[in-house]
Amino acid sequence: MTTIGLFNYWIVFVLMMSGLYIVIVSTNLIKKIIGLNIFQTSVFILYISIGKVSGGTAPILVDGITLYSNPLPHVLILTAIVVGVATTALGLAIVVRIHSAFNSIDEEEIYTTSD
Amino acid sequence: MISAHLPALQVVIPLLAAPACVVVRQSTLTWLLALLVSWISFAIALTLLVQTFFNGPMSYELGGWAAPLGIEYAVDVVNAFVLVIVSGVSSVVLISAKESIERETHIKRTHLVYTGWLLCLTGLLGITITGDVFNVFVFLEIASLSSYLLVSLGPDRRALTAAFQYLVMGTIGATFILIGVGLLYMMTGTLNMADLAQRIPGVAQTTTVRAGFAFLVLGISLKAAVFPLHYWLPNAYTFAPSAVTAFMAGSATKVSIYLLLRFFFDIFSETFSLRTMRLDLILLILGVIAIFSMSLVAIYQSNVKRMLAYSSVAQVGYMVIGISLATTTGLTAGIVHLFNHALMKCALFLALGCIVFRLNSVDLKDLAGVGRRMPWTMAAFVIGGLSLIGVPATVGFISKWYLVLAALERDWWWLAFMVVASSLLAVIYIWRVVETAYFKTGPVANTEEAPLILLVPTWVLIVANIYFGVSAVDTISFATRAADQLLSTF
Amino acid sequence: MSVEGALLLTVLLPLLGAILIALSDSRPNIRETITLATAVVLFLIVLQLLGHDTGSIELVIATPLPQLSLSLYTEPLGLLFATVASGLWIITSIYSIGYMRGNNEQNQTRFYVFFAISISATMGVALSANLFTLFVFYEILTLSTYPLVTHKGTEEAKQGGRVYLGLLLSTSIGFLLVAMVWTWHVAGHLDFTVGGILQDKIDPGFLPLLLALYLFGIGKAALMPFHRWLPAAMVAPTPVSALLHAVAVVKAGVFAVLKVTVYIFGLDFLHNTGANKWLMWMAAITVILASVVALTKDNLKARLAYSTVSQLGYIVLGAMLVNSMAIVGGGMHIATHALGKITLFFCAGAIYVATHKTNISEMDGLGRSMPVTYTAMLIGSLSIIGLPLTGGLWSKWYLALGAVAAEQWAMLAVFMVSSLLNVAYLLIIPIRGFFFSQPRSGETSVIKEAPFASVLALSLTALGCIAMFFFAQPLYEMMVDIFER
Amino acid sequence: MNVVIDIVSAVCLIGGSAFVVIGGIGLIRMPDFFTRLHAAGVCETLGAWLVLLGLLLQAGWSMVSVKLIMIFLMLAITGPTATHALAKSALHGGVKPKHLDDN
Amino acid sequence: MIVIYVITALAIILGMFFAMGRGVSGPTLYDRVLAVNAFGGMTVLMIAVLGFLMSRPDFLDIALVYALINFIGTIAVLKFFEYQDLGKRSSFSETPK
Amino acid sequence: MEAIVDFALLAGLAAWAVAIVRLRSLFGAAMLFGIYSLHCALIFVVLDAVDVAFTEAAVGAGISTVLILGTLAITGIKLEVRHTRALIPLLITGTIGAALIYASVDMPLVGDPNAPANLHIVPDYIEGSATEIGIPNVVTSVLASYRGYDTLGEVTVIFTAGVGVLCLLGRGKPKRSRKPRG
Amino acid sequence: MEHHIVLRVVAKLLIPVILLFALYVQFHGDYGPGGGFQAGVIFGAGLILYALIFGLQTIKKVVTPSFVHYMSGVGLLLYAGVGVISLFKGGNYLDYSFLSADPVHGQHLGILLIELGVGITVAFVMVSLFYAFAGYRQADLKVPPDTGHEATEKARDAVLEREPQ
Repeated sequence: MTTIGLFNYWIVFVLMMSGLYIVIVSTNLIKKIIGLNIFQTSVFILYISIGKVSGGTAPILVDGITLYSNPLPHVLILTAIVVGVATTALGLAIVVRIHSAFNSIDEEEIYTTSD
Repeated sequence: MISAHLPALQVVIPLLAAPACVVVRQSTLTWLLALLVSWISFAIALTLLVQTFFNGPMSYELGGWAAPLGIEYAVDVVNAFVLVIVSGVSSVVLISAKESIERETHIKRTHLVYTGWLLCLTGLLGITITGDVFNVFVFLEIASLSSYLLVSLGPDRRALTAAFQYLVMGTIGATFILIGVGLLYMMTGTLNMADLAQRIPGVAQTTTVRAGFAFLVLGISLKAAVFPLHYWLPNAYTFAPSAVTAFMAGSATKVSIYLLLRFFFDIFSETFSLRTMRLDLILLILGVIAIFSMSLVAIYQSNVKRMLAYSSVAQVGYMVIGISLATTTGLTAGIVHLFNHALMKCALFLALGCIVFRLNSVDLKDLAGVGRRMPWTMAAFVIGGLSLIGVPATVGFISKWYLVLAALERDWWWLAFMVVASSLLAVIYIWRVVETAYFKTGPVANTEEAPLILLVPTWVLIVANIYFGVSAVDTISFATRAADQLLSTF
Repeated sequence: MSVEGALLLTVLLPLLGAILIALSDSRPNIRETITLATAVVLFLIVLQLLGHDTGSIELVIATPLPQLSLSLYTEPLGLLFATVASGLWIITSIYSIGYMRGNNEQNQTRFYVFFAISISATMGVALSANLFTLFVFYEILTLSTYPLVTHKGTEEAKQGGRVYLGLLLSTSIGFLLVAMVWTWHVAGHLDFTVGGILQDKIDPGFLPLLLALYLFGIGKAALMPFHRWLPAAMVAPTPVSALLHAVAVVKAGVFAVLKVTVYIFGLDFLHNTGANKWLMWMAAITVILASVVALTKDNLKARLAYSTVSQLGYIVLGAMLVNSMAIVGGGMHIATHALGKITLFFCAGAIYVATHKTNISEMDGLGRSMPVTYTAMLIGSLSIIGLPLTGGLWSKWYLALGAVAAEQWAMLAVFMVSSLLNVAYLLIIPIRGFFFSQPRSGETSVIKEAPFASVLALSLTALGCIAMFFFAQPLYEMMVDIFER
Repeated sequence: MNVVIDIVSAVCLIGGSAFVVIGGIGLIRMPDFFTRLHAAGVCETLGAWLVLLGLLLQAGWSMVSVKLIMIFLMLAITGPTATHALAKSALHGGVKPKHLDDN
Repeated sequence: MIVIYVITALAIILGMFFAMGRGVSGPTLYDRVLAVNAFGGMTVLMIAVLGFLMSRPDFLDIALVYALINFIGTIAVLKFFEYQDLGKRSSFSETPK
Repeated sequence: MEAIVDFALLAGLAAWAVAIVRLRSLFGAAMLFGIYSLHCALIFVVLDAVDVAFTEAAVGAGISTVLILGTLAITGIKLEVRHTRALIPLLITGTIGAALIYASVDMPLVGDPNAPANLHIVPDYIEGSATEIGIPNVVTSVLASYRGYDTLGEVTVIFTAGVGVLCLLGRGKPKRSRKPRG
Repeated sequence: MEHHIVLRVVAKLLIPVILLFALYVQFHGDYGPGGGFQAGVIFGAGLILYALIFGLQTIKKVVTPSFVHYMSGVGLLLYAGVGVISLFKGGNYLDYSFLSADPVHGQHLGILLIELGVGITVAFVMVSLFYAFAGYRQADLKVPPDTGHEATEKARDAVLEREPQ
């Protein structure tokens, strides 16, 4: 795996920035949520890449294997994934309510109608 | 035996009460339960504060695993002080929450509101007490999610957009914190705060740690609404139900400021975060801009709640200035302002809650003549406002005193004058309200005074405002101890 | 009664009175009885404090910060101020009962409540044992007089109130607070100490700056250019103007200036460093300029207001001369000016109640219809000018002696010139009242004296002005006492 | 024996992957929805089955092979069902098959 | 054998890119769903192959979950279409005939 | 050899992300997001994080997508996504991206067994899981025992989301008793 | 989906398998990938599939909304309760070693219980999320926009309170 070098991290940065870009640039609330998810997912890959050990395998103990990847980032990311889906669910629920209140899920439309 | 487990119980009791609320499902009962639990955690927080003040820091190993392996609760004067603020604010505000929330929102399942409230309390307490950076993230999310929910319950439909905006900004902030924690973990291999503090100096020169630090600061600043990352706060505070605004104003940003302190002074050393990264300068400039620009913006608001929200951003500026000075007095000023601002803003928002209860509006034009119809409410508002201005014999004065003192200790005259000058801007926006309420006549002729259950918590806080303004020796000694402890690295 | 108890009571009694007044809402007789009774009892308590000549006794109420307590003590200058204020409160109360009833004002209960609170704050200012306590009560005084200034609730009143509050709060928080924190920072405490607390602790180069912070910070002393609030507050009812000018507010300001000069800086220290020089000139300019402005005002109350600005300049100037004679003069001027000015305001109010006239040019010949009022006004004017047979002579005398002692001949000239200006703008009013002929107007209504309570009050103060001339000795001794302890 | 199994499974895997790629190309190139559906079917049936068979040969008799068979069953049941539902739904939703005489 | 696995894996990835092309270009909503469905099938295979490639084939449970989720996802989308286009207000609550 | 697969998968993922950024169809974005999550899970498998892959597949591709679809079902699907002006967002993301590239200069390489993160506490976990807890799946033992408190927090988070959604979207039974007029 | 006979048949076949598989993932989490969270999601997905194919009202008869809300609280209570029990047994919060005489056995027991708690909460929260989203159909209920004014708010409540038959 040493040949990978920092490639994983660079891809992570690309994903991170695409996600953030969607969040900022899109006026559609659902698209924003999708962007947030991509942003968070990139962080997951960052963590998992930290925990990768070349030549190691998944951290489930088996006789005969001594080199395992780092389980701690996995644990952290399990938690983070759950946090992510919780945020998504709540965000979408708010979007649904916004839709029924403003009859739109476009940020610019909402701000022009509500003022 | 029980005293050894207090740190765990501090968080676990509200955490247990939250699902219990869902099981109980009866509005009044859940409110009573929430109230009881909140007061219990307030009592625990006070006990912890006293214990840590006299016996030094406490540590609690959750799951019985020693620190770097497991998660540790580390209580010292700094976070015990914040625990007291958070649980105290929650306890007082909850008294009025029932009437206020049922009046303002149209939720049928009010028990879920109290569940959300308890979860928010759990999250805030959890962030404060923990000694593990990832645990901070988890509890931050509990607090954030429940506060998005609480904000979205506001009476106006714009509460929903405010909550969404808050959710997006808050999630970006939390993810930044997660990135920061990840980068630190990458370089040190640990998540425990004390362990991090030991291992960071070895890798402090790497670009990764510096970037991690930057991400953490950005993320926490977003949560703390440090200028210019305050974008979400005015909307969220304006449209949330009044009781929620009072709770959040008194606790949420305070906890984030605490985190900032913890990261600046304990995990990274003061020299790294303030001198090497030049944050002292950046924070100072941002703080000064914040106190002026946000106070000016507040002056031009027609909605009183929004006005106070902008004022909150300005007040965060004072705390940031205190931190950036990085002297004992400066930090004391920052920490004591944490407490004092919680007292005054919470009282002001509760007073606004009383007004909303009767008038269904906090627009300045609708407040005309309310001073005559609701004398107690407006009297509370005026005293709270005076505290915000920094009139002596109120808590606001104590904060200002220490901030000016800290500036003078560094011989920064200009800063001392800026601090006092900006507090004069508060005179203008508070007095706009006072004049409208007392000297204009409006269509509020048949309005009555707010019910007692709303007035009592407001006045409890107002009395606290005066009490801790007249006798600040205790708060100052706690804050000074906390500042000293933060400045002496592990 | 122990001295400590009496000290506490001076502050608490008016507050208690305020609460009782608030409770007796809509029963005017009870309300006014309480007001008067409180005033009288307070005066008696202060007199009792005066009697105790046991040196200074300190009473700590609270300790907000380490080395910073809220405490009261007895001290000659403060006792003098307390006596004047509490004594004049009785008279002002009598007068305001007449005035408020005569004018059928709104919100009378609120008026009396805040009046009592402001007296409480004044007592606090007078008896404060340190600068912090003084500051606290000073701010309470500002805030509690704000509703009095805006009493009428009109747009004009609100505007006046805004200027009043804005200037007083911004100077006190903007300058005085910084000056105080600075002092605390260098000296470690803020207790009033004979000889000052700053000696050898501060770089003399900074001293003029600190002194300026104090003098401009104490906005109630109305040193130009921060005097605008005083004319602006003229929109208030006359009893309030009396309270502002004679009893409480401006007197609290100059009192604070004297206290700071004597007990924080110390006269010798100031004298040796010469930090007082340019501020002395500021005060002199205020004296002359305000007198000139007063000449141009036709509105009686506005003229009196500028007169006050000018007279306050005397006291600040006295303080800036930094010798004991000038301080004694300044202290005495607090008392004599209080009596004189309150008489004038009472007269202005009485004229307003009787005729609803506010401009001097309309008052020609009124003296014949209202002889008592106009006689009192004559006496008051004489006292302010400083002519014999009135108390004003003595205070001006000592101020002038102070200027001589300091060898500031220019200042002596300032005193002389401004006294002449006083004659020009004050004495003209009774002269016009007595000797000019009343303009023929269509109305045939006969002008009579103001209600009895008002006339009684102004007669009492006018008599006080004369009494002060004959019994100035105790006053002088009290003041000299400051420097002999 | 091992070599034989290896060769057979390699052939299966390569063949399966060929079908997957071919299906993928079909997914891109086919002219309308229903023909594309057909192309996707190639991936899900032949491609998937061959790959799984190849792996099954490698796994031998173990828990792994049981799971592989489970996956096979799962794909065999869900794949066509999903395709069927999709086609029906599309037809309902107004997507018309493209006839030769249309162009 | 490893080489064969890698080749298979890469072939599947190639197939994925094709599916992705369809997913991006559409043109109808059904094409997108089809792309997802096809992609899901390929993912299942991919996981299975990866297990062997990394010589820990005992994690095939994941592949099973994928197949499952893929199916449920597709059904959900179809349900969604039915509801959207037919606009039946009780299409979620219709009792089976 | 695994590296090649990792390489190809990550490149694909980046392509997905860019496609989602550029796509104007909201429904298309939602679908692509489902695919994106599945793809992510594949990468987790390659990086040895089987538990995470399991979860990501179930959550990202399953629950999240279903929820987004459910929302779309309510708000309508034929939505085009509008974008605001791109200059400032590009500036922000560019700055943060630059910061991250700067951060990567000193990062340990991916898979380095001697990276600090893989040396400090982890050996204790792997050993402890076998001896102190007796469970072969180290992830489970860390998740449930060593850092069990985090997991409690995690469950609380999901519970919070449940409460929140219920509060926002749930409808109570009509309470006739509380509305005398109705 | 009343016309989809194929789907209904397949679903009837699949759903028990899915639920069984969920239980497998739940209790096999100690030895392989999986655990309470994944199991909960799969269990929830099984129920959601049922709801998708047989309709929301059908499943609400079996798994009532109030039961779902109740259980989502119970799971969390179970988790936190294990911690409290270990507290009472003399250990720190969540110290499973005290649950049984043998620490290793105690750990096993603790992990089993808390994973169960996680599974229950996650499964039922997932279902309740689905209920909330699928059940929220204001489009055909003609809800007046949520303007915050009291009058329209009442009308809105009136519409929203109407349960679909």
